[in-house]
Amino acid sequence: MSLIIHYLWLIPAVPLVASLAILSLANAWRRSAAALAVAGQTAALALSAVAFLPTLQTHGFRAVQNFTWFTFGDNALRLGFVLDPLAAAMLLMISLVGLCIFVFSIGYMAEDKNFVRFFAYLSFFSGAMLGVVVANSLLLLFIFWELVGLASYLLIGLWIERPSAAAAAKKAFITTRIGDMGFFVGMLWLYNRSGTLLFYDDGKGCLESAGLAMLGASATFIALLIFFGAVGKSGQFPLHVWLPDAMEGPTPVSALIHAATMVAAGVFLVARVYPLFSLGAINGVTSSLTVVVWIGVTTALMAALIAIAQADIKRILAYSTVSQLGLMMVSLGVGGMAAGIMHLLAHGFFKALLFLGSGSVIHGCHSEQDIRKMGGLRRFMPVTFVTYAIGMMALSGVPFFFSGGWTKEEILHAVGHWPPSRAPYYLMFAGVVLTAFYMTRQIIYVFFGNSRTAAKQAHESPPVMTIPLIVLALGAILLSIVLTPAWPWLHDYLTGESVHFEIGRLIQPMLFVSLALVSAGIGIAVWMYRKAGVQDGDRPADIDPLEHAQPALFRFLANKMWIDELYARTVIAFSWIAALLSDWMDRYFWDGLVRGFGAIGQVFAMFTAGVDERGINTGVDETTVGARGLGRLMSAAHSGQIQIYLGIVAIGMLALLLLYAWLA
Amino acid sequence: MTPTLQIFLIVSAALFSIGLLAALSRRHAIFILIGIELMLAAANLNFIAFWRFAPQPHQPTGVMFAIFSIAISAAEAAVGLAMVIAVYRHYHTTNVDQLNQLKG
Amino acid sequence: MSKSIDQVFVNAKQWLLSWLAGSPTWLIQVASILINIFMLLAVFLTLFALISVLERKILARMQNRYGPNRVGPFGLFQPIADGIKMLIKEDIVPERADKIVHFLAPVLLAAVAILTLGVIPYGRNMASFTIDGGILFFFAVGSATELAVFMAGWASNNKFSMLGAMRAIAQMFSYELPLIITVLPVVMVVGSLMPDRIVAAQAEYTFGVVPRWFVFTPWGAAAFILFFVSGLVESNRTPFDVPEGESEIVAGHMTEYSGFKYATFFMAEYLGMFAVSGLAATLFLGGWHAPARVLEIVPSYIWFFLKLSVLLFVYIWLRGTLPRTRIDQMMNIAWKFMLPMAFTCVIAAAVWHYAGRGLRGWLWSLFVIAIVYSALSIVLDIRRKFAPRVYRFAE
Amino acid sequence: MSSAAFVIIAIFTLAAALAAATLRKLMHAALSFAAALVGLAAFFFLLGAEFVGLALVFIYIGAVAVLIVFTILLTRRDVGEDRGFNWAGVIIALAVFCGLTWSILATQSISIVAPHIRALTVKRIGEALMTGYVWPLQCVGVLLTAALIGALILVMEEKR
Amino acid sequence: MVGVITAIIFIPLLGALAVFVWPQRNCRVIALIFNAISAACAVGLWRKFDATATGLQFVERHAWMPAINAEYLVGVDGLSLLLVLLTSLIIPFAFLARPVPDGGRGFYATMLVMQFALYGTFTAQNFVLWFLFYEMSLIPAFLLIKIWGGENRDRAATKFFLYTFLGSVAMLLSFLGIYFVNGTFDFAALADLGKYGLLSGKVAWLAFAGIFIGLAVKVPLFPFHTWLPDAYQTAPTGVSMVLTGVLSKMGVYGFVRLLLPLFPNEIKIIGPWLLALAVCSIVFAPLAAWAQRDLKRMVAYLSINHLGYCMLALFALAASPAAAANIDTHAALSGVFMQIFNHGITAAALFYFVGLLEQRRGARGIGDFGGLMQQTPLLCGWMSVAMFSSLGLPGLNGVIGEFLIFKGAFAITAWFTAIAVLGLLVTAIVFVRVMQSLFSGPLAESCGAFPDLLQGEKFVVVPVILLMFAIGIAPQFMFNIFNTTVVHMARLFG
Repeated sequence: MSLIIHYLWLIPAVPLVASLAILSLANAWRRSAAALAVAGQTAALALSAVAFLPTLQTHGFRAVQNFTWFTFGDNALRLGFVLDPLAAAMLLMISLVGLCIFVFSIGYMAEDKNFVRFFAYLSFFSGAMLGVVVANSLLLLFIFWELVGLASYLLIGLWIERPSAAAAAKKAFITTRIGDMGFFVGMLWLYNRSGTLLFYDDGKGCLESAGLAMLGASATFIALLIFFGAVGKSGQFPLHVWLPDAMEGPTPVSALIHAATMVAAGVFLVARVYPLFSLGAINGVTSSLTVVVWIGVTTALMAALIAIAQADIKRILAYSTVSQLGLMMVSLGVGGMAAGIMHLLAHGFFKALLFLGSGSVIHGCHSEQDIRKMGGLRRFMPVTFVTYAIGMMALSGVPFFFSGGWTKEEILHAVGHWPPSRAPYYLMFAGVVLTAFYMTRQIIYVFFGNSRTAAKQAHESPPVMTIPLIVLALGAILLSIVLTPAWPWLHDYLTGESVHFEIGRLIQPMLFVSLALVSAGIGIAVWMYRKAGVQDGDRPADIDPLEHAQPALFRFLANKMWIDELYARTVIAFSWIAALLSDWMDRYFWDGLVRGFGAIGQVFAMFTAGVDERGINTGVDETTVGARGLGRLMSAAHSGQIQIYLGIVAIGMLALLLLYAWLA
Repeated sequence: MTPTLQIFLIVSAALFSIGLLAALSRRHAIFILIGIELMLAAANLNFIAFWRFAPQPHQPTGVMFAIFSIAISAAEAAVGLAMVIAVYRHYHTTNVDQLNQLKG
Repeated sequence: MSKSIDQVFVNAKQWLLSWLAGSPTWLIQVASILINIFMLLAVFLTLFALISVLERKILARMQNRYGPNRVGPFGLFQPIADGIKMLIKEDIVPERADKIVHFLAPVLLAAVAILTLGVIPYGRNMASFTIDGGILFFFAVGSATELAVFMAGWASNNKFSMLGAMRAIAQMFSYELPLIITVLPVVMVVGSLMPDRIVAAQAEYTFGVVPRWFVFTPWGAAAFILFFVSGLVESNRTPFDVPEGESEIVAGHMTEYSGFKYATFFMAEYLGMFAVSGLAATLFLGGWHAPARVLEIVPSYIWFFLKLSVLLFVYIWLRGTLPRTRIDQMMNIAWKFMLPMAFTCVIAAAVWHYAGRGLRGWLWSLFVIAIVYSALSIVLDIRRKFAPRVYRFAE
Repeated sequence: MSSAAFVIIAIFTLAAALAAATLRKLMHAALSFAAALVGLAAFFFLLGAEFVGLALVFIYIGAVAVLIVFTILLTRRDVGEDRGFNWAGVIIALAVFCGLTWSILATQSISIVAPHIRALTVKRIGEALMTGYVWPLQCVGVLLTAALIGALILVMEEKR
Repeated sequence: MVGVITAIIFIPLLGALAVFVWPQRNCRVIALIFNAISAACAVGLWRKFDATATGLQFVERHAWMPAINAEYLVGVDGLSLLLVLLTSLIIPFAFLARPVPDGGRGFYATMLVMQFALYGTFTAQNFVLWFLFYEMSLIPAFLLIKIWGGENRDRAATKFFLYTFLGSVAMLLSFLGIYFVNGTFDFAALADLGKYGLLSGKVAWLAFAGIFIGLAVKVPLFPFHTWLPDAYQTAPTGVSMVLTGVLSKMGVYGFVRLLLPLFPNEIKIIGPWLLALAVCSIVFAPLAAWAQRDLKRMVAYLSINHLGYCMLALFALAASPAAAANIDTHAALSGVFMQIFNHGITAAALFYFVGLLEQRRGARGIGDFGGLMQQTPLLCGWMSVAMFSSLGLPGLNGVIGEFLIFKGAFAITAWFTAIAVLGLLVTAIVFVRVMQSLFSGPLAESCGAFPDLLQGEKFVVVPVILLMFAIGIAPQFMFNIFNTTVVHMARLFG
C-alpha cells in the first residue's frame, strides 16, 4: 500500500482549489490566473505521476480509500477514492494532455477578455475530470460527472455575448442531463440492489463478487441505464447532437473537453463499471454489451459519414470524435475494458493534438474556421503542419509508428471475433476507410493546394502554442511503443497481466487488412481532392468535389442527416406543448374548479350580510352613543395645567398628613 | 451640641418646600424642573441622613438608594429638558400656563 | 541621607506643626490644611510664572527668534513684569454684562483648578489631602470648569463670548468622556480610586529594570495617549484651542475680560494644564516613582516634577508645531474614535488582567487594541467623515 | 460632625435653594441651584457619604446644571426672565413645610445622635453595587441609555 | 435553557411591538435586531441540543385550558429544531430583500408576527396550540400580500386566504372529531394511538380527508396548488421568500407530525393515488414553470416541484405495503428533512435574486433581460449558484436531499420514482433556459445601467451561498440535527 492513496483526493482538489482562487481574481490579473491554473495542473500531473508509480510495481494493483460522507438515520453513506491501472493511466493522460492544453491556451486566449474566467473554468474542469477518474463510488463519480458537465456548460458558453454559444451550452447541458437521468436511475437501482455504491470495498463493493451476486437479472438494466448516461456524455447516438454544437467554445476547450477527456468520461464509465456489463457473460457476450456494440457501431459510422461533408475545421474533428467514441464503445463491447481504454488514451493524445492544431490554424488565419477558405498553409505554418499530419495519421490509423494504428487494429481484430454477428466487422471496415478519407480531405483543404482568402495573411503561432503541439505529437508517436502487439505493455498493464515481448506478434494478417483500408481511404481522398479549391471542369472553385458528384447525398450529410431538425419537430415540440398544456390546465381548469366553489360561497355570504346589516348593527350603534357622552363629561376635569395638578398633589399630601395627625 | 436626625430632616423638609415652591409658583418650565430637582435632592438628603443615623449603618442601603436616585433624577432632568426644548420649538413658549392641550 | 532629603518637606511641615503642640486638634488640622494650601499655591504659582516665560522662550526657539530676554537674566523676570502690568491695568466690565456672574466666573475657574491640584501626590507622603475617592474628586470638581466657562461666556453678554463658551463646553463635554473612561482601566487594575494607591501599584520593577508603570502596557499606552489628547482639549490648548481661536471668535469666552481677571483666566488655564499633566503622570507614568531602582536615591518629588515638566514641554511643543483643528473634525474624533478606543482600553485592561498580567496578557491586550484600532480606522475611512467639509451656510 | 459646619452649610444650602426658587433671572436661578447642590454635597460629606457627595457634584454641577443652562440658552427668545409668580404656590409650599416640620418635631424617636461607624469606602460601595445591587444597577444603566436616546430623539431636528 | 423556546417564540412578538413604537425610518434595523436575538437563541438551542437523545427536548409544559386538555406544551426534536433554524435564517434574509415600496413599520411588524407564529407552529406539541399558531401565520401572510403586494393583490390575497382557511377549517373539524373520540390533543399520545387506528369506518375517512386537504393546500400538493403561483407572484419579494422558505414547510411538517402517524391504514389503502398526486406535482409543476414568462411565477412553480419530492418520499414510506428496509426509510425521511431545509434556503435565495433583478429593471419578465453576465457578473454568478443548487447540481445543497429521497422512494415504488426523475430533467431545462435568456447573449439596452451586486447585497448573498456549499460538500452537521429523530420516526413505519 503506497502512501499516495491517502492523498489521492489531492489530485482533483488541487485544480479545483486553483479554480476557486482564479475566480476570485480581478479581470486584470491575467498572468496570475494563467500561472495559478498551470501550477495547479502541473501539481496534478506530478501527483498523477507519483500515483502511477505504485501501479507499475504490482500487477493488478488496486488500492482504495473509503470514508463516510455523512450518516443518515443510523446508516452511513460512504464515498471513496480508488487507484488502479485504469485510474492511473487515465490520470496521467488527462493531466498531461490537460497541461499541454493549458499552456496552449495561454497563447490562444491571449487577446480574449474572458481570460481569467476561462482559466478558472478550465481548472475547474480538470479537477472535476480527475475526480471522475479516481472516484471509488458511483455516487462520487456521478457528482464529479455532473461537475464535469457544469464545467463543459460554462466553457461552451464562455463567450456569453454570442447567442449561439449560449444555445450550444444549453443544448449540451440538457442533452447530457437526459443521459444523466438514466444514469441516476441506474445508480438508484444499483444502490437499492447491492446496498452500496462503492466500487471496491474489501469484497463488499458493488463491482466485487459479493455485490454483483446480489444484482441478478437486474444487472442488465442497471448496466444499460448507466450506459445511457455514458451515451449522453460521450455523444453516442441518439444523444450525439450536442457535441458538434459544442465547438462554439474556444478551441482549447474543444480539445480538452470535447475531444480528449470529458467525452471520454462515458467510455471510462463503462470501463469502470465493466463488471456490471460483463456479469454473466457467455463467451464474452451479454445483452448489455451487445447494445453497447450496436450503439457504438451506429455512432461510429454515422458520424464518420457526416464528417465527410462538413466544411468547418472544428466540426470535422468533432464528428470524428463522435465516430472515434463510437469505436471505443465498440471495442468495449467486443474486446473488453482494456481495448477501449487503450484507444481512449491514444485518442486523447492525438485528438487533443488535432484540435490544438486546428486552433493554431484558426489562430493563424485570424479566426477563420472554414476549410474551403484556407489552403497551402504548410508553407506558412510548418510546425503546425507537421504535427497536424502526425495527428491525422494517428487518427486515420496508419500502422507501426502511430498509436492510433495499433489500437484500431486491435479493435478490428476483436470485432472480427465477435460471436453474435459479423456485421459490425464489415461496418468497421467502412468506418476506417471513411476516417482516412475525411482526414485526408481536411488536410488537403487546409495545408495543400493554393492559398485562398483566409490563408493570405496566415502566420505560424507563437512557441507557447507550438510547443504543446510538439509534446502531444511526440506523445502520439511514442505511445505506439507500448501499444504494439509485440510488446502489449499497456494492454497487460490495464488487465493486470504480466507482459511478454514476442516479436512474432508484430506481423499479423489483420495488419495488412488495416493497411489496405487506410491506404484506400487516403488514396480515394487524394485522388478526389487533388484539385480541391480550384476550378475543375464544370465545378466552380468553392464547390466540394464530392458535392459536385453527389449533391443530394452531400446535402443530407452536410445537414447532419437532419437529426437536429427531427428532434426539434418531435421531442422538443412535444415537451413544449406539454409545458403549455400544464400551464393552461393550471390557469383555467384547476383554478376554474376552485372559482366555481367560490361562487357558491358568495351567494351564501350575500344572504348573511343582509342579516347583519339590518339586524345586528343597529343595536350596537346606540350603545356607543351613550358611552361617548359619559366620556365627554369626564374629560372636563382635565385642564392640562400641570401646576394645578402638582398643587392638588401637594394638597393631597398635606391632607394625608393632617389625617395622620388627627388619627395619631 | 451635635446635630440630630431631626435637624437634618427639617433642613430636608425646608429644601423640599422650597422645591415645591419653585415647582408650583413659577411659570417657566425650567423653574418647575429646578423645583423638582430640589425636591429630589431633599429626598436624597433624607436617604443619607436616615442611613447615617440608623442603628446599623454598615449596610449601605441608604447610600445605594441615593446613588440610584441621583442617576434616575439625572435621566429625568435630561428627558425633561429635552422636552422643554421640543415644546419650545413647537409652541415658541415655555410658559406652562399656555401648554394645556394634548393635541400637537 | 537620601531618605531625609526625600522627606524634607514632610518633616518641615511636621516641624512647623510641632509649634502648635498642645493646641486643640481642630486648630492643628486647620493649620496643617493652611500649610498645604500655602505650599500648593506657592509652588504652582511659581511654576505658572516659570512656565509662562519658558513657553514663550521655547516657542520663540521653535520659530527662530529669541523670545523675552530683556527683563532680568535671560528674561526670567518677565512674568513679574507681566504680573505687575496685569494688576495695575484697568478692569473693564461691559455695561450690559451681568456684573456678579461676570466677576464670579474667573474666580470659580481658578478655584476649581487649584482644588483639582490638591489630590495629586507630589512625592512620597506628599499629597495635599488624601481622600478615598481622589480620582472621582478630581473629575467631580473639574466638571465645574464647564459651568465657570459658561458663566464667563454668558455674563459677558457678547456674541463672541457666548459662542466661545458654547464651543468650549461642547468640546469639554465631548472629551470628558474619553478622559474619564481612559482612567477606568487604571482604576480597575489597581482597585482603588485613591491616587496614592495608584502610585503605589506602579512601584515595582519588572526584572528590576523596567518600571511597572501602566504606560508600558498596551492598554496603558493607548489610554495614556487618549488621556493626554483629551487633556489637551480639556485645557483648551493648541491644537484644540478652538474656543479662543483669535482668528475666528476674538478670544472666546475671555473676550470681555481684561486686567487681572484675564490674568486669572490665564492662570486657571495653566493650572488646569498642570493638574491634567500631574494626573497623567500619576496614573500612567508611575507618579513620583523613579524610572529605575538605582535612581531612587533622587527624591521622589523631583521625579514627579521631572515627569510633569516633560509633559508640559510636550504641551508647548505641540503648540509650536500643530495648527488649530476644525471643530467638526474634533467632535468627530471625540465621538467616533476616542470614545470607542477608550472603551477598548477598558476591555483590553480586563483582558490583560485575566490573562495573568504577564507577557500573555500583554500580547492579548495588544491584540485587542490593534484589532479595534484597525477596525475603527477602516470603518471611519469608509464613512469618509474626515473628508473635506461640506459647507453649510446659514439657512 | 460639628454643629458649626452644619449651621454654615445649612444656611448656605437653603439660601441658595431659595434663590434658585425665587430669583427673577433664570440664569441666576440656575447658578443658585448649582450652588445649592454644592451645599447638599457638603451635607453628604458631613454625613460621611463622600462618594455620594462627589457623585452629586459630578452629576449635578458637571452635567445637569450645564444642561439647564444650555436649555435656558436654547429657549432664550422666550423668557430670559420669568415674569409670572403664583402666590397660591407659596402658600401651599409654606403649608407643606409647616406640616412636615410639625410632624418631624412631633416624632420624638428620631431625635438621636449619629452612631460611630466604619468609614464607607468606595470599595465597599463598589462591592455592594456589584453584588447585592447588581440588578438595580443594570436597570439604571438601561434607564439611562433609554433616557439618553429618548432625549436625543426629542430634540432631534424634525425633518420637513 | 428552560424557557428558551418560549423566548424564541415571543421575541419576534416583542420585536413587532418595538417596531410599531419606533419612528418610521429605520424599523428594518430594529426588526433585524430582534431577529438576531431570536436567531441567537435558536443557535443556542442548537448548541445545547442533545443530538443523541430521542424524544422532545427543552419541554415546557403549562396548563392552559384544562377543560379541553389544551396545554401550553412546547419542545423540540430534530425536525422542529431544523425548522426553527430555517425560520431564523429565512426571515432576516427576507428582511434584507428588496424593500416594499412604501414599506414601513407595518410591514416589518407583520413579518415579525408571522415569524412568531412560525416559531410557534414548529415547536408546539399540542394540537390546540399548534393549530392556533398555524392559523396565526395565515393572517399576517394575508395582510402582507393584500397590503404590500403587486398587481392583482386583492385577488391573490383573497384566494390565498380562502384556500388555506378552508383547508384549516376542514382540519379543525377533523381534529375535533378525533378529540371527541380519543380525548387528547397531545401529538405524542395521538401518534401512539395512531398505530392501532384512531378511528374506524367512515369517520376515519372523513377525518383523514379533512386533515389531508388542510395540509395538502398548505404544502401545496397537486391539484390544491393553484393559489400558490398567484400568491407568490403577487407578494413582495421578502414575503415570497418567507412563504416558500418557511410557510410551505408547515404543510410538510404537518404531514410528518400529524397525518402519517395518525392515519397509517388509510394512507396504505389510497397510497398509489397519493403517490400519483405527488408525481403530478413533480412533473407538471416544472412543465408549467417552463411556460411562464414571469420569473417569480416560474420560481413559484418550481417550488411546488421541490416540495413534491418531499411528498413523494413521505407517501412512499407511508403507503408501502410491507415495511420498508431500514436504510430506505431512513434515507427517505432524512431526504425529506434535508429537502425541507435546502429548498427553504435555495428558493428564498432565488426569490431574493429575482427581487434584485426586479429592483434594477422594474420588471421581471424573462424577456425583459438579456446579456446580464456582461453587465453584472457577480449578480449572475451568485444567482447561477442558487439556480444550480435548485436544479440539483452535486456540490451544492439541493442534491443531498433529492438523492436520499429518490434513494428511499425508489426502493419502495420504483416506477413512480422513475417517472419523478423527469422532474429533475425538466427543472434543469427550465433553469438552463432562464440562464440562457437572462445572462447570455447581447446586453439588452434596458439593462445597460444595472449596478452589479452592491456591498450590502453581497453581505446578504455570500453567507447564504456559502451555506449552500457547506451543506453540499459536508452535510454531516445538518444530519446531526435530526438523525436521532429520523431513527425514532422510522419506527412508525417499520
